[in-house]
Parts: sequence; structure tokens; C-alpha cells
Amino acid sequence: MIRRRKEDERVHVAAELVGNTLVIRLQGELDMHTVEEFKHEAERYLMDKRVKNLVLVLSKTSLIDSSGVGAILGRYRTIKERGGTMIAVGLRPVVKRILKLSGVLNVVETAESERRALARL
Amino acid sequence: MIRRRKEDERVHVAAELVGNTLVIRLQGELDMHTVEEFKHEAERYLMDKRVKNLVLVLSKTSLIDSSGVGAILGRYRTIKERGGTMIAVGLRPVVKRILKLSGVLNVVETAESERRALARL
Amino acid sequence: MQAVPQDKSRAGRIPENEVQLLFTSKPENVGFARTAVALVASQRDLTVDQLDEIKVAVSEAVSNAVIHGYRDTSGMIQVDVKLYEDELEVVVTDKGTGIEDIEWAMQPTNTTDKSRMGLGLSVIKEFMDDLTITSRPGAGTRVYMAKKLAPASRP
Amino acid sequence: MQAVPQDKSRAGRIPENEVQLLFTSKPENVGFARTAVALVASQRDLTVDQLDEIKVAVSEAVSNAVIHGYRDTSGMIQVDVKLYEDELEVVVTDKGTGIEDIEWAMQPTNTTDKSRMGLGLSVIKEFMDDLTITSRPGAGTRVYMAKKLAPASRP
Ligand SMILES: Nc1ncnc2c1ncn2[C@@H]1O[C@H](COP(=O)(O)OP(=O)(O)O)[C@@H](O)[C@H]1O
Ligand SMILES: Nc1ncnc2c1ncn2[C@@H]1O[C@H](COP(=O)(O)OP(=O)(O)O)[C@@H](O)[C@H]1O
Repeated sequence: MIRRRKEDERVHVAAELVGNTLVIRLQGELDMHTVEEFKHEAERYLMDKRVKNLVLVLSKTSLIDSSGVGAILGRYRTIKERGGTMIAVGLRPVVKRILKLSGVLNVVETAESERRALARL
Repeated sequence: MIRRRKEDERVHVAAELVGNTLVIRLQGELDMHTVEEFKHEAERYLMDKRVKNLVLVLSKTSLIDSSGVGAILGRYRTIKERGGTMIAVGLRPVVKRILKLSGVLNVVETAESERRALARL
Repeated sequence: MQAVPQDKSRAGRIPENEVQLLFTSKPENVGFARTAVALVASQRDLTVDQLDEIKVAVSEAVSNAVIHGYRDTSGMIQVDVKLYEDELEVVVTDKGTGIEDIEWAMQPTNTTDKSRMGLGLSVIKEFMDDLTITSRPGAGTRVYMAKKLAPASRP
Repeated sequence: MQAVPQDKSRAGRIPENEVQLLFTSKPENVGFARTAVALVASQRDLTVDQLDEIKVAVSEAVSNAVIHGYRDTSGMIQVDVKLYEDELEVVVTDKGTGIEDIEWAMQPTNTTDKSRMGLGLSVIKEFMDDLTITSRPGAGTRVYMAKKLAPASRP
């Protein structure tokens, strides 16, 4: 029996360490419900003290609301404490607008692709 | 601006004539609403009197309810009048069950693939 | 299957989730209703087949309310969804024409509309684990259906 | 933006479609609500961006009902969707705590919950064309929002 992925309600968080940069690929919709999963997974990866920078790949993130923005800013704070840089990649237009409106894009850089983001760090 | 295809509510009907066999590829969900589009498009292609057989490709048909079954049987009647054969291809398990329950599979054959269906005609 | 006026008793059982939909009897809302019910159902880890079965059953009951319940008129259709640990309950209610003879209507191929096949209720019976219809001619129809689910696995 | 008790008058205008959702104030229903509203909206030929904007706005209003309206309690949230020829209206109602000072709440960064950013209502203002809040402390909150749509192209 094929079990379907509950992508609409759940986020899926995948991560990879490239040097001292953590790359998090976020899939799904980030709201007050799914944000718990994102926070939990991101914190687990950030426990690794080698992590200085964070590249957040949002090309498969279809929605972020203000609860999601809060969670992203929380991760930014951790990176800032470590003197690192955070770059967001692959923003859909409406995701970009909410990150701009909320001031996230004043502190988090954006890049066209994961490769370019990594090249900049 | 990217306009999204309203695939969930609309069916999409594509057709191709292979010899005297009409191949109809049906995409979407077939219910009392979308069935009108299916009937209309299918009848348009069936006006071509060369058409004797019908291969109905359902691999992208995610749902058929009893209104949809009625519309499929209607097309079968046209084919039968012409002395032709109708073959359904690519049935999802639940689509297969409703076509069986309704007796459609007593008169309409099934095949694993479009290629095999055409080879049989 | 008997048409009894009471649903299976769920006394003392509290649903894990409860959603109600209320919408006008338009053909395009049949798709809305089945997808919305599937959205609630998919808060549980179901198979594609289970979701398809639920969608088809909801499609039949809501289509009946549009086609037979409100016939050439128009009215509101209510869909109540309750998600229990081991069961999904869906109740589709209309305030339309009602059914004269429920037992007759439940038989496959019986229909009061010659353009149709009389299969909708049989399809619901096939795809759900419980089906109970209550109806009063001139007042409306209530179709209760339930599907057993594997208990939610707690992470 | 003033918090006036009346919506924009729609006297004499009949919606093309009308759907109501009623559900328990659970976090997982925020996703259900925005997707269900988007399902109705997508009966019209909208852009992906318009649908995303509607989804985010609904997400904010329903989240507020869950987080602020019902806080540590639980209750029912009602979402009324009306699809007009040139506009989508969504009204989110809860019977929760209510808002003491609506004008204050509408200002960006103002929040009564320090764990939050006070951005939800600003996001709705940004993504919808109309936002009107009515509320009575202890009785509940009603968030009316509307988005202009291009008139439906008749085939
Ligand atoms: N909601 C309803 N309101 C009034 N009559 C109904 C309703 N649902 C079913 N019926 C009656 O029951 C009959 C059988 O229904 P069904 O098995 O779904 O087949 P069909 O829709 O093809 O007629 C219908 O023809 C109709 O007379
Ligand atoms: N449905 C509601 N019920 C009670 N209070 C609300 C509701 N919606 C908004 N509020 C109040 O308005 C404030 C601002 O809301 P908002 O801009 O969405 O930001 P946030 O949710 O981040 O606090 C909230 O902190 C809360 O005090």
C-alpha cells in the first residue's frame, strides 16, 4: 500500500553540513502548526557547534506566514550569536514579500541558488 | 504571471486518432461537474466517423464517481453501435473498483499500457 | 443494511477533530466538498486508496443532494466531519425533497432519474464501512457514513 | 484603516458561491482552513501569487483565533467565504477573548504575546484589499477581509 506524504500540512526538513555552513532544505508550508517541527529539526542540527553560517533553501517552501517568519528569525539569532551569516535561497514571490515586510530581509541575505549562496560564504 | 491549471476541479481531455482507434487521455477528476466537459470533448472527437475503437487512458485520472461512470458507459454505447472495441488503460485501484462494481469492466476491456491496448486492436 | 434513525452510538467518545462545511448546492462544490473532507482525513496517515475511497463516497452523497435533493432548486448542503481515533464519520445533510422509500433507493440500479444509473448509494456502501440514511419526504435527507481507520500512531 | 462595525455594503449583490467552514481551534486546522478557502477561490482563474496571498491572510486570521482568541482554551472557529464576480470575501469569527484596542492591535509589532511578532494583521493588510475587525472583549472577534478579483471570463 502506498502511503502518501502529508506534504500539505507537514514540513519536511533536510540538512547538510558544507564546511562550517549548514544547508537546510525546507519543504512544505510553514505555519503555527508545522513550525514546531521546523524549530525542533533546525535546533537539532544547530547543536553542532561547527555550524557558523546557515543557508535556508526555500524553493520547495510553498507558504510562510508570520508564525513561520518568527521561527526563521529565531534561527537567525543563533547564527548571529556565532558571528555567522544567513542566506535564504529560492524564495517564491509571496514568501519574499512576507520576509521583506517583516524585516527579515534586512538581516538575512538572499541568493539565486544554493551554489551561489555557498560561493559567497 | 503564472496562471495555475485548475486540475483539481477540471478534467483535461486530449485525443489522438491512430488508424481507426481514438485514444482519449483523461486528466483530473471525473464527477457530475467535470463530466460535462468530458462528454462534450469526447463527442466532438467521436463525430469523426472513421473512429471505430476507443482507448481511454486513465493513468492521470485521479477519481471517477458514479456520474463519471455514466459518462464512460455513454461513450461505450457509441463505440458498440459502430461495432468497435473499447479499452481502458492505467486504472488506479479505486477507479478500477468503481468500474468493476458498475459493470463497466464486463463490456470494456482493460490493458496495462496504451501500446498494448493499441496492439490488441 | 437497515435504514435506522440512529447512528452507531458514540456516547462518551470525543472526536480528535471536528469540521463542518456548509455550501450552496452547486455542481462545482462537489469537488470542493470531497477535497475538503480528504484534507481533514489526511491529518491521519491514510493510504492513497483510503483517501480515494473517502473522496468518491463524499462525491456520491453530495452529488445526490445537488441532483435529487435540490433538483431544479438550490439550497444549502451541510457536511459534518468527525475524526475519531479509529474512525472517520461524515454526515451529508440537505433540506431538499427527501426520499420516499429508502430501502428501494439503496438497491443498485434503482433511481428516480432515468439519466442516472442508481449506483451512488451502492458505491458508498462499497467504499465505506457504515452507511445509514434518514430522510423525510419534503424535509430533506441525512446520509451518515463512517470508515474504520487504523488508530493514530503517536510519535 | 478604521475599525467600523459594518462591512462594505453588498446590498443587492448575490455571491456566485458561498461556503462556510466551522472547526475546532486546533493548530492543524489552520492548514485545513487556508487550503479549503483556496479551493473555493480557485473556482476562479487566479494566479499562483493571488492564491498564495489569500492562503497567508487566512492563515494569519485563523492562527490569531487559535492563539489569541481561545488562548489556553478551545472553541469553534467559523470561516465564511463568499465569491463575488469581482471580489473574494473571507470572514473569520471566533467566540474567544476579543480585542481590547483594535487600533493598537493593528499597528505592526504590537502584540499581547511576547513570543510573537505582532505582524499577523499587517500581513493581512498587505495581502488583501480590505480588512475590517470588529471585536468585543469577552465575546469574540470577527475579521472581515476582501480581495479584488478580475471578473470571471465567461467561456
Ligand atoms: N439526497 C437525496 N435527496 C433525495 N433523493 C435522494 C437523495 N439521495 C438519493 N436519493 C434517491 O435515491 C435514489 C438512488 O440514489 P443513488 O443510488 O445515488 O443513484 P442515482 O443518483 O444514480 O439515482 C435516487 O435516484 C434518488 O431517488
Ligand atoms: N482573534 C483574536 N482574538 C483576540 N485577540 C486578537 C485576535 N486577533 C488579534 N488579536 C490581538 O491583536 C494583536 C496583534 O495581532 P497580530 O498583528 O496578528 O500579531 P500577533 O499574532 O503576532 O500578536 C494580538 O497580539 C492580539 O492581542
